[in-house]
Amino acid sequence: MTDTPVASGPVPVRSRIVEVLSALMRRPRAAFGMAIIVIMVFAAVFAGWIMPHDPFEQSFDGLTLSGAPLPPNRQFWFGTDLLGRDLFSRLILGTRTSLIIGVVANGIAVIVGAGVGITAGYFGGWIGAILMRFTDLMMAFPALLLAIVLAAIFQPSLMIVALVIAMVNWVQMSRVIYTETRSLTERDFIQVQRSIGSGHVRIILRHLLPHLLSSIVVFGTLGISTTVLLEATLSYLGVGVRPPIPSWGNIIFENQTYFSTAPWLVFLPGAAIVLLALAFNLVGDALRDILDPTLKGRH
Amino acid sequence: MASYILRRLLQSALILLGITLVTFVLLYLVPADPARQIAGRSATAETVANIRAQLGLDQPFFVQYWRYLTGLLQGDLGRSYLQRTEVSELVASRLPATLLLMAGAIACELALGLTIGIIAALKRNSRLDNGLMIFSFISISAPQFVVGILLLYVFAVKLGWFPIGGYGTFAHLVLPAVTLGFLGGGWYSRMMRSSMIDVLGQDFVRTARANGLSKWRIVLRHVLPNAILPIIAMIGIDIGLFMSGIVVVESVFGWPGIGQLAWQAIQRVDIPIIMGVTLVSATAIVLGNLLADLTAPLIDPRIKLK
Amino acid sequence: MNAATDNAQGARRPVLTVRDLTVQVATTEGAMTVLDRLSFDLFAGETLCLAGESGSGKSMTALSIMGLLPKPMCRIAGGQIMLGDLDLTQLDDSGYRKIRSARIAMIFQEPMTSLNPVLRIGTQLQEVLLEHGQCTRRDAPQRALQLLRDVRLTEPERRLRQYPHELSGGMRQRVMIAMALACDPEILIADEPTTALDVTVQAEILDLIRALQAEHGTAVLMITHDMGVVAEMADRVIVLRHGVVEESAAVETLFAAPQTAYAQELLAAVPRLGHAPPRIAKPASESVLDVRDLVVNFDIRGGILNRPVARVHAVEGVSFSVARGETLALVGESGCGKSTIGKALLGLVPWQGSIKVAGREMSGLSARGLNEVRRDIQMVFQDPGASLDARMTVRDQVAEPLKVHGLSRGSELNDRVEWLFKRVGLTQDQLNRYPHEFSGGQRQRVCIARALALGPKIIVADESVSALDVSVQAQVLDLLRELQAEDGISYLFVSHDMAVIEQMADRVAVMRLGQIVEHGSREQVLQSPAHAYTRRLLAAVPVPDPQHQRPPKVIEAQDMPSPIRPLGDRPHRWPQTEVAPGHWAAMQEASV
Amino acid sequence: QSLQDAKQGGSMIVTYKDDVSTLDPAIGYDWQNWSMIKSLFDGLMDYEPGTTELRNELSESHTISDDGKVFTFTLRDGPTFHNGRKITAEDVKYSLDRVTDPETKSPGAGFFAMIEGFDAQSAGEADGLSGVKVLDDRTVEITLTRPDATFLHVMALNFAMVVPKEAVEEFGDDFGKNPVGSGAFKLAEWTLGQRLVFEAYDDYWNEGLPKMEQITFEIGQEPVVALLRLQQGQADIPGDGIPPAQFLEVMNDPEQAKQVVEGGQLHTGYVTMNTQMPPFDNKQVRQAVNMAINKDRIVKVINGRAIPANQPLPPSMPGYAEDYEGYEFDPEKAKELLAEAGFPDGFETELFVYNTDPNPRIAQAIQQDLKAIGITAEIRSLAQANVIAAGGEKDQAPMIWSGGMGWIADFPDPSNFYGPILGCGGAVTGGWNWAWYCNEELDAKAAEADSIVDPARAEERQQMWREIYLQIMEDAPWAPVFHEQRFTIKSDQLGGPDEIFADPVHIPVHYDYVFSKNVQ
Ligand SMILES: Nc1ncnc2c1ncn2[C@@H]1O[C@H](COP(=O)(O)OP(=O)(O)OP(=O)(O)O)[C@@H](O)[C@H]1O
Ligand SMILES: Nc1ncnc2c1ncn2[C@@H]1O[C@H](COP(=O)(O)OP(=O)(O)OP(=O)(O)O)[C@@H](O)[C@H]1O
Ligand SMILES: [Mg+2]
Ligand SMILES: [Mg+2]
Repeated sequence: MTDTPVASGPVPVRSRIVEVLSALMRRPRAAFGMAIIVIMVFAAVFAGWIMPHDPFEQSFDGLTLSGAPLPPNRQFWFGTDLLGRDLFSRLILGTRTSLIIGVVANGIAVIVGAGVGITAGYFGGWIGAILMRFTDLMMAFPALLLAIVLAAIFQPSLMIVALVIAMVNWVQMSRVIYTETRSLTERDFIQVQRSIGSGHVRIILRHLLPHLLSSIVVFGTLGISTTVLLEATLSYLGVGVRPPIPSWGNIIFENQTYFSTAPWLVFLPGAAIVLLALAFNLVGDALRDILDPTLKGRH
Repeated sequence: MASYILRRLLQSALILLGITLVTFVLLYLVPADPARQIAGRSATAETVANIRAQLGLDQPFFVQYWRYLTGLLQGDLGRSYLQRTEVSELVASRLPATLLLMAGAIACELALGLTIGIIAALKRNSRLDNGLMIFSFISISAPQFVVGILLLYVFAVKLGWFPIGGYGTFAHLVLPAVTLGFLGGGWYSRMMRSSMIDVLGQDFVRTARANGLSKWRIVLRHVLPNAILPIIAMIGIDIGLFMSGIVVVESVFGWPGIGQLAWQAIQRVDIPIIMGVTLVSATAIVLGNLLADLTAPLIDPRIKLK
Repeated sequence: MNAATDNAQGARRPVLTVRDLTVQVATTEGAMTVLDRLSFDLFAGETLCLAGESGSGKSMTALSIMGLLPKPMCRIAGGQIMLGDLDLTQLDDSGYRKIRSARIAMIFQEPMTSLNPVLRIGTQLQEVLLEHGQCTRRDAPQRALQLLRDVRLTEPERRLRQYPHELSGGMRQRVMIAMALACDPEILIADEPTTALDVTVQAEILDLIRALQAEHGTAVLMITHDMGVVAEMADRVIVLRHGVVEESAAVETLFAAPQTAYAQELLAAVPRLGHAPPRIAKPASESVLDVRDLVVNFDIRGGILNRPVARVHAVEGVSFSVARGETLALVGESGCGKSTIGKALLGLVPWQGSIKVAGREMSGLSARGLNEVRRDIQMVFQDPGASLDARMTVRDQVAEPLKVHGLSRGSELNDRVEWLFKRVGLTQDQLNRYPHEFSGGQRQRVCIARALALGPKIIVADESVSALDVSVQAQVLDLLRELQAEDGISYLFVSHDMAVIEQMADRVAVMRLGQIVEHGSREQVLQSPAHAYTRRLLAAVPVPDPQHQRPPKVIEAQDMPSPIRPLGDRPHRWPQTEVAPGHWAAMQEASV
Repeated sequence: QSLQDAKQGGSMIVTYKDDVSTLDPAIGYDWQNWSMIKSLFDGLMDYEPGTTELRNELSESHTISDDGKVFTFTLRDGPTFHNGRKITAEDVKYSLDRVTDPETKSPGAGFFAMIEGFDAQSAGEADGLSGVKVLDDRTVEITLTRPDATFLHVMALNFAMVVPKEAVEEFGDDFGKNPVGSGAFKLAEWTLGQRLVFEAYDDYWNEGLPKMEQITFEIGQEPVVALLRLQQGQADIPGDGIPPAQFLEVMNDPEQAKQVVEGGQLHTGYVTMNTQMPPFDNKQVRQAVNMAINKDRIVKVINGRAIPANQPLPPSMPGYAEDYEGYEFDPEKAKELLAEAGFPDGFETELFVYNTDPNPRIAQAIQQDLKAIGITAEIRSLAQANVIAAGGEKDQAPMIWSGGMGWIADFPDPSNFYGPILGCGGAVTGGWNWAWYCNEELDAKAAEADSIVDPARAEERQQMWREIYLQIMEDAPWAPVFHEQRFTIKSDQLGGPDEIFADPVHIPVHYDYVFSKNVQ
């Protein structure tokens, strides 16, 4: 065999994270996604410095004489909203809310969903049965009603809306992961781990999770868009952020009927959501490719 | 099989019981007094108290709940507080439209989602795949209202191919179904793509190729049925989603579905309607999941119903 | 010797000519050549065997011919594959489609996964017929039925309507053969068609291929590492090693006088039944494993309350013990419960009875206690592909047990893993690869390395050398014996290869339907089998000698007697009689 | 084309987003079914079309006793129910008994509190209102416990409309879905959630009415789409009006603007300040809020669909104080007032608002105005039921923007803006007086004003009401913001005087009088 071994000898033990990160950066698509995420996080953290206008200022020259919002122009790059506020500044500030919802809350939902699904699928038996029936229950759970109750009982806040989203959005994920885990658990390589004496946590994290990554990426990134939009509905019912605090979702929601007369109010925040979801998807896909060696070299 | 269904139905009944309880608790907690809404502005405190007593709202929680349950067992969903109509009648009048739209929407979702998903998986990492990915994310992120009105404007108003909203004929169904299909298709296409890629790497696909089968035959007959299982689970979930109503699309197209009823009821805290709608949609979710679980073995004979 | 071979000696044109075939695979370290300027001819009606060690590129050759190299990792870097006047390397996909199955057909290594699980057998067969215009849609069912009859499946009508998972491995392999023969191809490529099957089934399948070949005059390219199979099937043999041809000769010549050193080594390593060196009887020592009355049942649930309605009696009252440094071999047909015993020993399936490992009773142990015990008993699983995690490098997987038990870390861990790799005959540079980058046999070695990691007192080796070529097999067997000699490891050795068993075992237990039907020392069981089933098993063993050929006797594939029984209907336990001191057998069993 | 000569016939389509809840006159109480019921049923009294002037309807005439406590109505001879039966005095009594019967759970029962025997009736202790007597087939006598100038208005309310006993008993709780009245139209079809069809009642007593042969109400469509359908000629009136998003577009297009009728409304949008909750228990704070709100800008934000308000009463309401200037927009002065009140740095509070467009937007504009004088108001945007519930609690909602739930008068009388929303009676838990404002002196004065029944003293009564409202403005429990204007868009085929399309009590149009140009 004319094998051409390049690096024989002990491989230096590099930090896995650094390795994955650098692998990510080597892929242009993933790097692009990372860049978008970094920019958005930057915008969220340093919004105060970046915003060209006060996002709450209902500026006098922000509306036409008859009260119509202004299209994008030199003063207001992304135009103004129905109260004459600068849309660009509001979008930047809205990044905070939307990242917290789309990334943190959705992330929690993903973790909970995956957690419940894996636990139910891996342990099976009565634990699995109880968890899955609970999932069914949550699936049929009237989320909007919950929102109304919470809205009336608690002071509205981002925390609560994030909580509601995390509470209701894990269900689909959990069901899909459950089915996959069920079949993975039957497979020999998991049995081997048990025979070696690996603990449940180790088996789940090190051996099951990598195989579930592709579903998790799909659901996680799709969840970004849905949760960001869901936040708007919940805020509308009074649980979420309060006006005048902007979020991408509620900018769209407030203005959607105006999309023919003031399209920038709908399409620009919409584009922001698509971009965010896309960025995570690019990174997620790349991550899966990196962690899934069977796909290596297939691109 | 029959016993499996029976067992699942029994479990479902328990879940439904759980749902009614949770919903009832939530409604109990909502700080909005239905009696006051019924009584109107001109009513005195006594009148309100009187109404409360008539509706049994002054009873302790469990008495109210028990009453509701016994009514339910006799098929009585109660009467709407504000519309004063039998909830069963209200729900029944909207059920056909909801079911029809659901069927249409799922058909569109599948058509769109499967097509895109399959093409994207076959051409993965190509430029086409990238384009389709962006399309999927746009479709998922698009506000229903905007998509609905745009379609309506182009295909109904400008081109005149379809009526401007309404309910009745097949032509009425097309646009709302396509709107929903556009939105759900994005989900399905991403899921389909990923499960197709998994299946494409399996041994029997190699066998099929070794047997000289044509590409499309391999994709449609061999890969698709193996890849579609997660989608089927998704349809089960979707059924529930649709049953609890698609308010925006319904109101854009003037579609008399359950969503508008539910939304109005939630806004007005019309408890009997909320309970009724929740119950119906919960039933649909439970049945949808059951249906998905029953379909799975038809597609993959290895799956045994246990 | 059949007639076809005689023709092959004449000046007939070969049906397939491979010239200078070079195949490369992409790895993280760059392109790696796995087939280097391979050339051979295949003549009509003959059987050409590709033999050679695991990972030598046998499967790659087959896949290159079929145009099925996994793209884009592997590519043909040079050379020609001529089918008649047609250069297959130049074909595009649609061109290939007309060739595949119609002119060249292939049977794959794994019958378990090579059939589409969601389509009926009949559908999959008819599809091939129709695709290549072999018959009209009307005639298709009839033709499919005929094909199943040709491969001697019982109840072919019923099989047509069944799904792959409803058939046993042997039956599936027959279906694969039927499918391959559907279009009467000129060439049939069979890649290890019997590795996954037990000896009796293996014999059936081999006989079948020979019979069909005689009927149709097909040229067969057979890939195997089992020299017994080679001797039985081949007209000519090509020995591959590291992607290059070591030796190419007629089968008699090769076996009689191998030219190259490697071929000589290979043939010398072939275990031959009855030729095993006598094992020194060890002094009776304390038993490491003591199993009493082991029962493993799997409930089949159903009904409204999901109560058990029937039971699979996978293991039914099995007792045996293994002493320190001793090897007990378990043989038996597929599905008789061998693997299940192994899983029970590791606590992977619920069981009843008593299992003592190194004197400690396993039943009623806590999870922590169980893990303690598991350091003393380890298992090498039957299917090396499935028992490795596809998302982890093999280094990590071999290190896993050490990490789990906190036995070593850092550079010590690295050293230990490298040492283990060396011991099972793998190289350093393979450490950081993923399982799919290995050949079947290499994977099996990884699994053995993993089992050795904890330094257990006893290893359950479930068909652990079945996928290894003889030379590596010999190495691994040597390794196992060495470990035994050095550390006093005991083995519960599950295998269907009687020759291997003869080499390894001190004692042999023969299983059938979850029970042990015969049990005694190696010599007692192999040389004077008392049970009819044992005798049948021995008769099916292929003999690595081209001069010795069993008369072809095509047996129909049958349903096995089922271990599934209604609740409360316990299987009858066959009483054992001691036919000789220490040699027990179940005597009066009718259904053998 | 004058109304009198207009020929009968033709049909029209009206669209609505929300479901029609009920057509039972004793129960229906939203602006959507209010005018539908008016066309299906008749009462003893009504208003001249397009105006707020009372006139006799089913009654031919009425007399009022000198003490203002006994009203005697003489019924017309002729009117029949849609089932063909002639209307008698018994029906009038039955209808009033029914609406006040606690079993009926009518939201309008309280309007009849002045009738003798109401208390016993509403407590469920009587068999009917003792104050309503049938003198003969065509004469009803109604006795009040106190003289009440608004009584004739009350008799013009839907709640006082006459229903046939036999039909009510036949349909029971479902009468609201199977209404049988004596109005110009009868219900021909009701497909739940989809459409209602009204057909002209051929035997309608008022000759020449209704003009339309048929009206179809199509339910469930978004206003934006309704407008599209109107533009395509598939609908005649979008019942929910011109959607805010399209308003400017429509008004800037001369073709479409031509089809729009503008009219006043008996509406006031205001911010309530909870006078029981600090710091709004301080009058100066409330006055400061009144000065801080830039009403002109808010009107601009809603595209000029309203006129700024400076007092509770709308301009077209009798008693409106034309010369009252109100609090002028003056943030500086507002700040001073706040400082005087002890809040130089402002304070934090909450502003509750109903969550439908444009209310949250208006709330945000108010929020910004308050911010300018140092008041930080968090907006709580909630479902209607939740806002109402919060307003009814003594210590829940410091401020509420009334939009969407605000007061559209039940009848055109100044007293209608007082009772439940500003009087002491409403300042109870679960009440509608969200400012929790209770001024007993004013309550007494209101009672006195309402006891003036003599038409000759109407001017005096109006003067008293004017004083009441000016005193309220002085105490400033509310900050009135604007009076909404109505903009009704109609299709070309509809004819009739503009007043019909901006009728103060029939929203969106007076269905009985609209005619179709197609059949002329
Ligand atoms: N995807 C891959 N990446 C890297 N190396 C690979 C890959 N696939 C196969 N190989 C290597 O190619 C060589 C030939 O593999 P092949 O499967 O042909 O072996 P084989 O002769 O069939 O062995 P066995 O008898 O064990 O099946 C092996 O050394 C294997 O490690
Ligand atoms: N989890 C399970 N549930 C139900 N039945 C099972 C399960 N595992 C194994 N069996 C059944 O138990 C019997 C014994 O299986 P086992 O795998 O032990 O056979 P084996 O002797 O190892 O066969 P082979 O040589 O094919 O590996 C078979 O009939 C099998 O179908
Ligand atoms: Mg191979
Ligand atoms: Mg086995």
